[in-house]
Parts: sequence; C-alpha cells; structure tokens
Amino acid sequence: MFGSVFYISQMLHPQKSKRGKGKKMSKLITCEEAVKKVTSGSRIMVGGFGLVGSPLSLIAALAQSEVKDLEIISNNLGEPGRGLGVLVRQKQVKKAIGSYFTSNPEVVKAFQDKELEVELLPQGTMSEAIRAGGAGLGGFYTPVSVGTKMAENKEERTLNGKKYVFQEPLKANFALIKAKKADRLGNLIYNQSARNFNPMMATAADVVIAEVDEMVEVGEISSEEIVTPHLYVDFIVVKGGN
Amino acid sequence: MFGSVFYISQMLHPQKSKRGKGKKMSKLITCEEAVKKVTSGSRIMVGGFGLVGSPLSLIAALAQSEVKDLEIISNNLGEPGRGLGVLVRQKQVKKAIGSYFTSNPEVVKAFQDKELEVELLPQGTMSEAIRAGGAGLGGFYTPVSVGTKMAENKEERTLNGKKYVFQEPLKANFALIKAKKADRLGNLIYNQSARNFNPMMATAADVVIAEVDEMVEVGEISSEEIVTPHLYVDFIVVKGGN
Amino acid sequence: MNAKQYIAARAAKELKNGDIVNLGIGIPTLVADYIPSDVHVFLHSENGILGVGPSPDPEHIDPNLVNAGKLPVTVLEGSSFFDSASSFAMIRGGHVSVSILGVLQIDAMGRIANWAVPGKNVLGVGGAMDLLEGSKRIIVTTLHTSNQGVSKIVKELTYPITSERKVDVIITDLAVFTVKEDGLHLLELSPGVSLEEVQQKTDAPFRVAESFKNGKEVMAQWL
Amino acid sequence: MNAKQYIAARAAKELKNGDIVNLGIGIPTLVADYIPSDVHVFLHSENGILGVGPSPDPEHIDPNLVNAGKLPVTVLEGSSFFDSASSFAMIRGGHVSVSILGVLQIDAMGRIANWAVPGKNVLGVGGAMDLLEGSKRIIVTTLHTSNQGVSKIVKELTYPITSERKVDVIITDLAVFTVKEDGLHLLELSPGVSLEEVQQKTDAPFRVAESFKNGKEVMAQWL
Repeated sequence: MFGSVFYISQMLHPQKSKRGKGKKMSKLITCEEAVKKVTSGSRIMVGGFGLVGSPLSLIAALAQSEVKDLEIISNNLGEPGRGLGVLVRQKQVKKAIGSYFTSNPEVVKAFQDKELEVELLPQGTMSEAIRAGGAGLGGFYTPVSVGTKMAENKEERTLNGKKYVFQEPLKANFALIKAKKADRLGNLIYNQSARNFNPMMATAADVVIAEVDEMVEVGEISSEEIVTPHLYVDFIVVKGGN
Repeated sequence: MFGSVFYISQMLHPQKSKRGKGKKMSKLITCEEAVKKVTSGSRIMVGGFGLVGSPLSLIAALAQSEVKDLEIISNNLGEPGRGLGVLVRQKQVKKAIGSYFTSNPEVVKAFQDKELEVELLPQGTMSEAIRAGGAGLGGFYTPVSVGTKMAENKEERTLNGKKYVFQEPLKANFALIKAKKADRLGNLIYNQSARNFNPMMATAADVVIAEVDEMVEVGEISSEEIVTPHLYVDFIVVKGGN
Repeated sequence: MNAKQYIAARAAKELKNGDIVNLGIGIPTLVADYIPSDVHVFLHSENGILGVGPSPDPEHIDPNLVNAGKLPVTVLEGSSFFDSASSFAMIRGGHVSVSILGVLQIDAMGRIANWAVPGKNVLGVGGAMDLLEGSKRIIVTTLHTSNQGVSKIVKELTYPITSERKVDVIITDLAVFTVKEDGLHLLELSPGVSLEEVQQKTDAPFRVAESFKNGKEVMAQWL
Repeated sequence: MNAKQYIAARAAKELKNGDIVNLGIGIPTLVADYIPSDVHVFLHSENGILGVGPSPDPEHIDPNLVNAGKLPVTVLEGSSFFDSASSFAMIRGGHVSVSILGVLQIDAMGRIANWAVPGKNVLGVGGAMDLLEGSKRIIVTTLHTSNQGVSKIVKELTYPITSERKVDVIITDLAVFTVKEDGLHLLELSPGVSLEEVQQKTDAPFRVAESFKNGKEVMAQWL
C-alpha cells in the first residue's frame, strides 16, 4: 500500500478522521469571505497589466469593505473609478509599489496631495523582485536602471566589468490574482496576456487568493499545462461569485 | 496591411527575396551537423537529471567527434559508459560544473587522477544560476549553503537579518537540450520529469540545440502550453536522426 | 506618406528575417505596417507575448489579449504566452533582437531620455529601461525637432536619462544616424533634405559617415 | 516491522492533511507506505514533480518519470511538472511544508550533516542543502547508532555540516527528540526502550521534555 498520499476520491469526499486530523480541504470561498481575511495596513500584491488579468471581483469586494491603509504592489493602479482605481478614489491605499501609475490621473493627484506614497520600479525589475521574493532569494543584481534616477538610492556594483544595481525581493501578506481556470486543488492556468504578473505573485505572499473564471474537476487541467501548482494557492473565488 | 510580421505559410515556403535578405528559416539539422558547430574547449550546458531528459543522440554524436577539453555544465555526468559518461571515459571533458557526480564512479576516478576538474553547486543554486545567466542578471543571493564547505570561497552577506551567499550567473557557448516536441519554429514542450534543467539551459547559451522526439507543424503546440518559446532555440535535431 | 509614416517605413527597412522585434508606443507601432513582405519577423510584447499579430476587427476583440500599450491585438500561429518575469528575462538576457523606441531626447553620444519629463512627478517608468538595456539592437524613431522646432538631438540631455547604454540607429524625418564610439555619424539624408538643414536642426555635433548617402541616393533606394 | 520501518511509521505520524512533503532517499522513502489513510499529503520531488504516486508495476515504467532518487514513479491526478529552477524556488521559498531527511550525524543543537564524508572527495551535494534550508519543517529519520554502535547524535559534528539551520524533529529507532533554542529535548522512547539506553547511546547532551512519554505510553498510542 502507498499510504494515502493524496488520493483524489478521498479528498473530494473527505472522511471523518479517526484521529481528528482530517479536515475538508476545499479552497473555494466567496469574495466576501476572501476580503474578510484582509486587514487594514496589509501589503497586498494585485495581479494584472492595466485591467487585463486583474482580479476585479476581489477588488470590488475590497472596495465594499472597511479596510484601509493598504500597501499595494501592482504594475498599475487601474483607471479612474475602475479596478484598483476605485480603492485609490476611496483613499484605501496608503502606498503603491509598481512600474506605471501615470495612466490613472487620480493616482497622480493623490500623490501630489500627499495622500499616496509611490515607489517606482522598472517593470522587469519589479517582476523579477516578486519572483525573487517567492523563490527565497535575498536579492539580485540587474543591469537595468544603472546610472538613472531609478538607481539613485540603490547599491551599484561592477561584476565581470559590467555595472549592476542591487534589488531586494518583494513579498506581501496577500496576493490577489486572476486566473482562467482552477481545479479543486488550486492548480491554475491563465488566459493569454492576462497571465502577466499573476504567476509570480502567487509565489510571493503569505495568503494567495485566486479569482478564476471557472472551477473545474481535478484532472481537467493536465499536469503539463498547469502554470501555477496548487501549493501556491490558498483560496479560490469564482469571478462574480458571492 | 500588417507588413509581413511572421505569416506562417510564407515561412514554410520561403520565397526568393527581392532584396536578397530572405533566407530559409528551418532550424532542423542532423546530429552530425549539430556537433560540427561545437569546437574543442567550448563550455556546454547539457540538460537532464541523470539520463532522464538528457539529449542522448547529441551526446552520442559528440562522442563520435574529435572535440575535447570540454567544460560541461550538467547536473550529473551520466553513468559509466552511458550519456555524458561516454565523454568522461573518452577524456573529452576537462571540467564539469554540476551538483551530483558521485553516481558515476568513473567521474570520481577521473577527478582523483586529476584528469577532470570539478565545480560543485547545490542543485537549486545551480539551476537558479543558469536561469540568472539567461535572464541577464549579474548574480543573486541565496540562503542555501551558508556556513558550509560549499560557501567557503563565496561572498557572504546579511540582508534583512538573514545570511546569504552570492552566486554568479552561469552561461555557456552551447546548450544541448532534450524536449518532447518541437514545432518548425522551435517552440518546445517537454515530457514529465524530463523537463528538469532543459528550459533554463535553453535561455543561457549562445547556441541552443534541441534534440526532440518529434517535430510537428506550427500550431500543433498551443500558445498556452509552449514551455520554451522559439526565440531560445537555434537548431533542432530529431532523436536518433542523422 | 506623412513624416511619421516615412520614419516608420525607414525603420522597417532595418529589420532582418527572423528578428525578434519589440515595438514601442507611437511611431514604433507604425513600423509593423511597413515591414517588407519578404522579411519575416516575430513581434514580442513585454506583457508576455511572442508572435503578436495585427489589430483585431472591433467584433473580434478579446479583453485578455492586449499589447504593452494596452491595445487589443491578435496572435499569429506559433505564438506563445508567458509571465512578466519570463518576458523581462528574455529582454534583459539579450534574446530580443531589436527594439524600436520613441524618445524625448538623444545626446551626442547616442544615449536617450524617453521616460520622464523634468519638473514633473515621476510616476511611471514601465519597461523602457529594460528594453533599452537588454535588446541586442536599439533603433530610435523620432521627429527631428519638437513642434516648437527645438532639436531632439542635443549636446547633453536635459531630460532624465533612460540608460547609460547607447542606441544603435537614430531615424528621424530628416536623417538617419548611426552611433559609434565617438558619437553620431550621419548616414543618410531623407529625400529633399539638405545637409545644411540637418546641421541647423541638430544641436549635437555629428560626423558625416564615409558611406553617407544624400537625399537623391536615398530616394533611388526607395524606388 | 524492522527498525527502519518503525522509524518510517513514526515519521508518517508527523504529517498533517494537505502537507506538501519531500521525502529523501533511504528511510524517508519508506514513510510513504505508512501515512494514515485519513491524512492526505502531496509528495514533491525536487526534479520537478508535485503529486508523486506509488512505484509503477515493471510493465508500466515510463523512462521520463522518475523521482529525485532517479527511481521510476507514477503521478496522481492533479499533479504538475515544472523545471528545476521552479522546483527549487518552491523549496527555497518555503512552499514545501515538510522534508523528511536521512542523516549521517546530528549535533547537540539539532544541526545535521548528511551530504559528505570527511577525507573523501566531495563530488556530490544534490538538493540536500536546499531542502534543509527552505522546507518549513524538517524531520530527520535515522538509526540511533551506526552499525558499529557509534552514536549518530553527537556533541559536535565531525562530518561536514549541511546547513546552519536546525532540524525540528529527530526520529530514531530508540527515541523521538524535538529541537528547541537550547538544544535537544527527548519527547518519546520507543516501546521497550529505556531512558538509560538512550542516554548511553546518545553522545550529545539532551533534556527530557515536560511532555515526555515512556515506551509504554508510546506503545499505547500505536494500538
């Protein structure tokens, strides 16, 4: 016998444990339940390139909640009144770390009014820093931004005759990501260019909540096509689901 | 009109160029042709975890060639007389960088006889260093091996209260990798645990030669399931092909 | 053909079969329309696409498929999708053959500013620095002067620099320059443009390349 | 049940529902056979598999599907494959809940040596250091003494250390220890083993935990 290394029929119909250890392993929750986990002052990674691949149902639920003083790590901050732009408008965001906020004029205004702190990173440095956070690295050297304003407060180092700047890893308390499909274990696949920052963010937060278009049975996503293995995903909400 | 940003029927039936720029873009070559590109003294990454996912036809062709003084970057060095073990037996390898060579007693003997230099890295540090090489990074800090013999000649640094060692990126002149399928452009997918080091090595060498079980038409591997995009692959040989 | 279209068409002539090409926003985007029919390139978009195709008809727009300018696109056969870290690993690792970029300023050494304006809050950088650092070859496309007639090719940058890395080719409506160790070399005049006009409208010093072609010779190449 | 099987069975009791578990070579591999039927874990293999299943029948061996010990395996529904860099990113990033490892020596602070032997050429390290550094929890399984009767739990390591990181639990054929700030705490004696025997066969000093259970109490737990 092979013990009970995960055997799917058992998980889908969990038995009462003889020793009290058994628990239902379903990761499926509602947006409301998901957002209740987030506390004010949290650092949250939010997937998406603009609104594409952004977990809009989770963001809408956050906007309905009382949480504030959030530190958001996301490439952009939505558009005025759309996506993360709603949280900015409602002054729920204290600080934003990302690569391109100019596309939302309300972000520019909030920054000027000193209502919002901003930390800017080149897009490749940002995505790599998130990956490094998830991969347990202490930081890395990138040639990008050497000699520019973006490197002003960063360590510069010459390695093999080339100049690099040091970048620390990025981690967060929560990651809110968007995927196309999840199976019941939490394995994820994405939709075309909506993949973007989501797979890295799934690796770099204490609690990862994935919003998906569709939930399927285990086995419907093949072992070779899974992009985010289930160990990275703590909770799943279905888009628009309550 | 959208210019002629790659349009598949044109590539598969290349037209004579009016301006002499057109060239046949097929990447398919024979093992013999592939190996002729490799010169003595080259640094070569070779995919595989043991013999699994190792480009055995390309290695066999290398063993038939006169090239020597090779510097091999590979997790292991095959088995006695099998895979890279043949190159070791034929004294074609000058130096090996990898994580686990003990499984081939002929490697141990060659090392003792000072016929083979060995540089050892923890397996995760090695795979990350290859990724870093392909990703244009100057190096990274890993917590793995701090305080051990493996870190003896490496820079140690404390970041956010935790100790790390610095690891340089790994690059090579050639990468010989193994995939399950290539399409005619060079997009690759792998076979289960035969994936291992191959996708990273595809990114980190000047010339990448992929040995595949099967060559398929463009479009037969879907955009979402491609693991190695074609821009990383210079040449393709079909397993056992001459 | 207006000035911007001319620049795009001229830039397209720089592309070679098999090139992996990243097109910036503005004039660079227009380049796709002028790639010669016998030159087959692959368009890379830094948000995670290799193999970008033409814009879709309005009824075929897929909200999950946009380019780095956040505009709807299509993909061609053989395309692939990947995450942002992988996409920028490609760029930084030197796997993109050519990036065609817009600029605010170019200096006498061929370094550019294209991401921020002095005196304004810096709230966006995007992938500009990554592309400039990592692409094997950089082609800059720009109008030679601003709307106010101020030269974009300057002795020293007054806008924040994007990278210490020099670009390779500068293509304007008036001229084409290559960048060498010692600075800018004038390679071509556009049809109908005189050397004097370029000298007058270029703040930075430049040399005339040995292989220099005047407007007439360039015109002949287009025919 | 022999000593190694007993150790494996005892280690299996440490696993919790949903754990992501990496099993080393030797006794750890045996653990899979003893996981209670109501505890569902996922086996991770550092060569790029999540969801390893039992060994295949000889006629169903797939040469492309092996575990980190290079032995043929199967995969279960919901499994996934990934490259080595991704696999070690998982390990180093703290996404593996438990690693069960074999050892050569354990010191009084709970640090281990399990990758090299003094005086021999060091030609292999594999994933030992990565697993020890990155796994959330480390369980060590080992015979208490060598074939020659020499204690594996020593005051100071004489074998090269694998990591400065201390392990969490030590399970031998004679006893179970937990590792705390101040060193080893004896938690359990195996059925039929006396405290004196463990004291005699353990070179390193240890404390007896408050929640200490003797062999009889442990025996009762198994029934």
